[in-house]
Amino acid sequence: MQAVYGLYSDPSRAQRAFDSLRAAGVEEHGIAVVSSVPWEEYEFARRDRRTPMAWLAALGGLLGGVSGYLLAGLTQKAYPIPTGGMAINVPWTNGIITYELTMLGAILVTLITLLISAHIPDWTPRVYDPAVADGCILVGVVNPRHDSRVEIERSLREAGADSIKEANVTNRWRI
Amino acid sequence: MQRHDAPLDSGLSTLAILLLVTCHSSMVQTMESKAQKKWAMVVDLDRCTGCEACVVACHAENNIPTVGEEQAAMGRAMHWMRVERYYQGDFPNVRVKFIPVFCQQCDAAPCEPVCPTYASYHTAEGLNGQVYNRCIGTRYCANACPYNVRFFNFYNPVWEKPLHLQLNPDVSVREVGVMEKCTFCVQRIKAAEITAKADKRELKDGDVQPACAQSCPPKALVFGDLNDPTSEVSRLAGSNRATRLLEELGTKPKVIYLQRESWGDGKES
Amino acid sequence: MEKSPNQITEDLLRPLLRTSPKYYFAVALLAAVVVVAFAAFGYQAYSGLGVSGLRRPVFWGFYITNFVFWIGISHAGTLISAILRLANATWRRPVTRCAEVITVFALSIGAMFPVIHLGRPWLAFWLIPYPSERQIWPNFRSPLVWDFFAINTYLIGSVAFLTLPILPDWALVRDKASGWRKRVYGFLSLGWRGTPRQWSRLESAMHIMAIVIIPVAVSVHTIVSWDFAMAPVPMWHSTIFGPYFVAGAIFSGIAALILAMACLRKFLHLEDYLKPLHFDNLGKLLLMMSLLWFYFVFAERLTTWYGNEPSEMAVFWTTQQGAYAPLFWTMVFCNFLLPFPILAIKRLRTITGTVIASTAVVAGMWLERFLIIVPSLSHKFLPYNWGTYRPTWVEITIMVGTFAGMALLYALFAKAVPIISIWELKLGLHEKSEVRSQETEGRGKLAFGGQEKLET
Amino acid sequence: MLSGSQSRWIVIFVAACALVFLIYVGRADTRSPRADEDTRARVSPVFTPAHRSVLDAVRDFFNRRPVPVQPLAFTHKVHLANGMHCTDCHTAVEAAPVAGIPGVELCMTCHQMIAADKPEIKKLAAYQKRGEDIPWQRVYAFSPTVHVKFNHAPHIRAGVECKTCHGDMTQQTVAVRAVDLNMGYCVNCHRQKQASTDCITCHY
Repeated sequence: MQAVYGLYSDPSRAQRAFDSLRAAGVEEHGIAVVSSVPWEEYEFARRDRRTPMAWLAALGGLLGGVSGYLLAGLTQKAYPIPTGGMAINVPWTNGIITYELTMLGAILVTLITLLISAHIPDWTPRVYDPAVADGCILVGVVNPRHDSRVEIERSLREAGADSIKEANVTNRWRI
Repeated sequence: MQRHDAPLDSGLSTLAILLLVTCHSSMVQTMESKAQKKWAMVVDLDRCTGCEACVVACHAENNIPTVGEEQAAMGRAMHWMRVERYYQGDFPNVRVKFIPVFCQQCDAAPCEPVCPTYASYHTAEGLNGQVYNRCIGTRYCANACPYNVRFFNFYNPVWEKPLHLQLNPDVSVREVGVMEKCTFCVQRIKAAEITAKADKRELKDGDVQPACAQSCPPKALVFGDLNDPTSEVSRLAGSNRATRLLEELGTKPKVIYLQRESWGDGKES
Repeated sequence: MEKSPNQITEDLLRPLLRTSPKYYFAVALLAAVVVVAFAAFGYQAYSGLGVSGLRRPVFWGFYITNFVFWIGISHAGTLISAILRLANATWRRPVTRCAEVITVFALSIGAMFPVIHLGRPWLAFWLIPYPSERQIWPNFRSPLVWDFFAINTYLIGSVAFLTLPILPDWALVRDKASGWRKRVYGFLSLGWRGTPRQWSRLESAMHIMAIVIIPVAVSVHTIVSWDFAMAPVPMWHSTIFGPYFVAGAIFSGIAALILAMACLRKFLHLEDYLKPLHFDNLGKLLLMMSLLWFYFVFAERLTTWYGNEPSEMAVFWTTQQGAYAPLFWTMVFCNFLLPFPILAIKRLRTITGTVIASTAVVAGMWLERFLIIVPSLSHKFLPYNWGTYRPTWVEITIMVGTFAGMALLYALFAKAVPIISIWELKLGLHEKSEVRSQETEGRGKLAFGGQEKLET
Repeated sequence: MLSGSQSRWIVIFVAACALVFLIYVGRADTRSPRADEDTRARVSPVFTPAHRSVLDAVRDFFNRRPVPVQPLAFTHKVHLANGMHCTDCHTAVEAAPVAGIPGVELCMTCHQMIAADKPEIKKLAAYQKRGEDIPWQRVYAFSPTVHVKFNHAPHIRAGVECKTCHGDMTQQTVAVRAVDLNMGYCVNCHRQKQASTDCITCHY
């Protein structure tokens, strides 16, 4: 896998590079962006913002609640212990278990949604540069069409890149 | 920073929970008790002389260990049955009031719901069961019990040989870390039930006698079935002297105390 | 003086990459104490609970005191951090992580105590509902089972809440470190790169978790209070216990957080990050909680006194002027009389001032838990059975061991993870500089939080 | 710091130690419990329900029970094949909590004559001659920590066959623990037969 990218120490330059790449005809989702800080105010970082995570969390809560209810209610019914007329299956206390498992369900589903939708963990080769750790923003294109390569490099450079790099993303990713 | 709304719709979740609770109430299950028996004890305080024969009998019957002087002084002595002494009046006109206290076998026992493992639970016959093998030793039941009649094995009990030969084989020898308490001599109840069943007859009043009642010289302790209107216990429980210990807590104890007729009002007996 | 991002990185990664001999010595010392505490627990499990000072009628003593205390301390972190995160309080950034760590460790330590105090600790797993051949389930009516569920939920949530924002920092360490560290942190960071997608998902997840975890935290300490309130014991059986315990928990939690921050600031030389501002703000919070705590204690005592129920009055008087009175008034001094003036007077609300107040509060809150448990149990309904309680060396050793364990875990954590969230700090820095640059230049970027681009 | 291979070896070593420990704990104990009790009796002047050692406690926790070694190679198979009934020797089973293990005198009522020349019977006769009883080892005992009070008589009266809990004795020589009498086994049967499943029916 080939990648061409520029490193920008300034987010507005990164934004300019992002814009000129799009002007050069690169599809928005073909542009790779990597940063050490979530530059949420900039457009280049505002991709993929839509996520059903909150709805999934609510669903997870519902799921957790139902399983909590089943755990506390049905299991005691399935394993009845003779209690001499005392209630063994009590809505109020089962409500506490249901409540806790509702919350647990929401937490776990949020966690799982995050891991899956953000591709974590991910050990496959991806475009990256350790300079990101120094605060640089990486903007580039992975597997550019051969004929557009020159134009991409020009766009990146004109946006004010600190450096332009071409990388062969074949190494096993970071470990 | 993130500005989007949090669509974790609390209204929706509330609705769902409400729905669940509603469904639940349709399946709430109380095991209907078909108990033919309701074991109870009557303690006639007028008759009690405070001789503590019941305490000794209880120790012997139920394999209750003696913990030794040092531990007893710390407050770790185990007496399923104890005779509490309360003093009334000023010297020299002092009178001692004896109250034998043991597990009250409450119908609404505070010790039962707090046990996380069902080691303390309500039996079909209305006893407060204590299942030693299920006990993990949270001692929560002992805290919840208003009568302080639950005891904890702080150490493994020890019997100097050959005293171990007098251990009752019908009763467990409890080990370290478990709670124990008066069982109304459940081993005797079980034995009587099995015998009655073998003889193809019903249990009759007087078939079961716990060790304390059996050994009480003035017959201050009477044991029997409260559901049987002809039993001695039922008769005595109907007395106008009948009262229950800490009745105001709503524990519905099945031990009925017959108050002293002559005092409590300051009159000479 | 504003630090540059690279300066921040270097300052905050220093503890991870360089270790002084003093650190090893401290860790060895703390570990030794912890080992001794574990040995004491082993001794207790082998011999029986008789080696503790517990006796009839005081069946709960130091262990449950410590349980409630540590669960209370655990409310420092995740709860405060979640509230500050939701309120978008920007000063929170250097504080959140060291607060969340307190939650995770204090909760783990606190959760050990119900097991330590069991008569048969090896059977603690019977609280887990799993299908066994015995065909019997835990009793869901028992507050201890609620505890089991609540604490585990809170622990899982807190660990996630703590760990997720660490990933970008671990990725940073991966890029900055070399040798074995690079590999270890490379693994720990789970391949975090920092794509817009990852950042936005992380933000969403943290947002949701912050909302979810606050009611969980409240429920946890409410349920801990119900351990007491569900038992018909004088002065336990009270509706006020839920909010009372939650308020007390946050109170002691903030105090613990201030102490932890002061230690970090001193030992890791973070003077430029944990500033007097943070101590001042937390000091104000602590002041508010101190007043709230006093209100609850007052309300509890007042209603008891007016209720004039004999068994409750027995407990009441033993704490007001009986055997437990010295402890009670020490508690009032530590929790209110001392911290109130220190925290209320701006000139005294310095770092030293808040540390003194926090130390008093931590001690006072520990006493409060002791005073809730022991006087009530020793004065139950039948005066014939009144008793007393004195801890033994086993209980004291285990208690000291947990304090050492907390310090040890904290020290180890500060060695493995940047104790201040580097990326969040940098983010704060950029936001500040952007607000500035926006004012001067108004260049091509989105307005802060707006939807439109100013310039294309 | 440790290199990768070093740490790998440490992990393997720790895992191996754990494995050895588990095998040691889990391995069936073939010592005769009786002999142990004898030494214990000599050593300790007191009786206590405590486990003899931590290892014993761990074994009990994992439900590993000692395999009994009987003093005589008694064969149930032969006796039952010759038309005897369980109750001929386990005489108390219909009336008492314990079924009873026959004493040497009961055995010798028949074996005075029958098969008296077999080596095992000679051992039997030797026991009688010495006036000793045969130190039979229990096969189906419950661990004392489970606090089960089992009573044979009501079960026999309710028509439970011996083999339900003891397996097919016509195929066994020395009795072996053919059925794992765990709590689930008891509870299931009680449920089926509508017998009480109240905990206190058995645990007190």
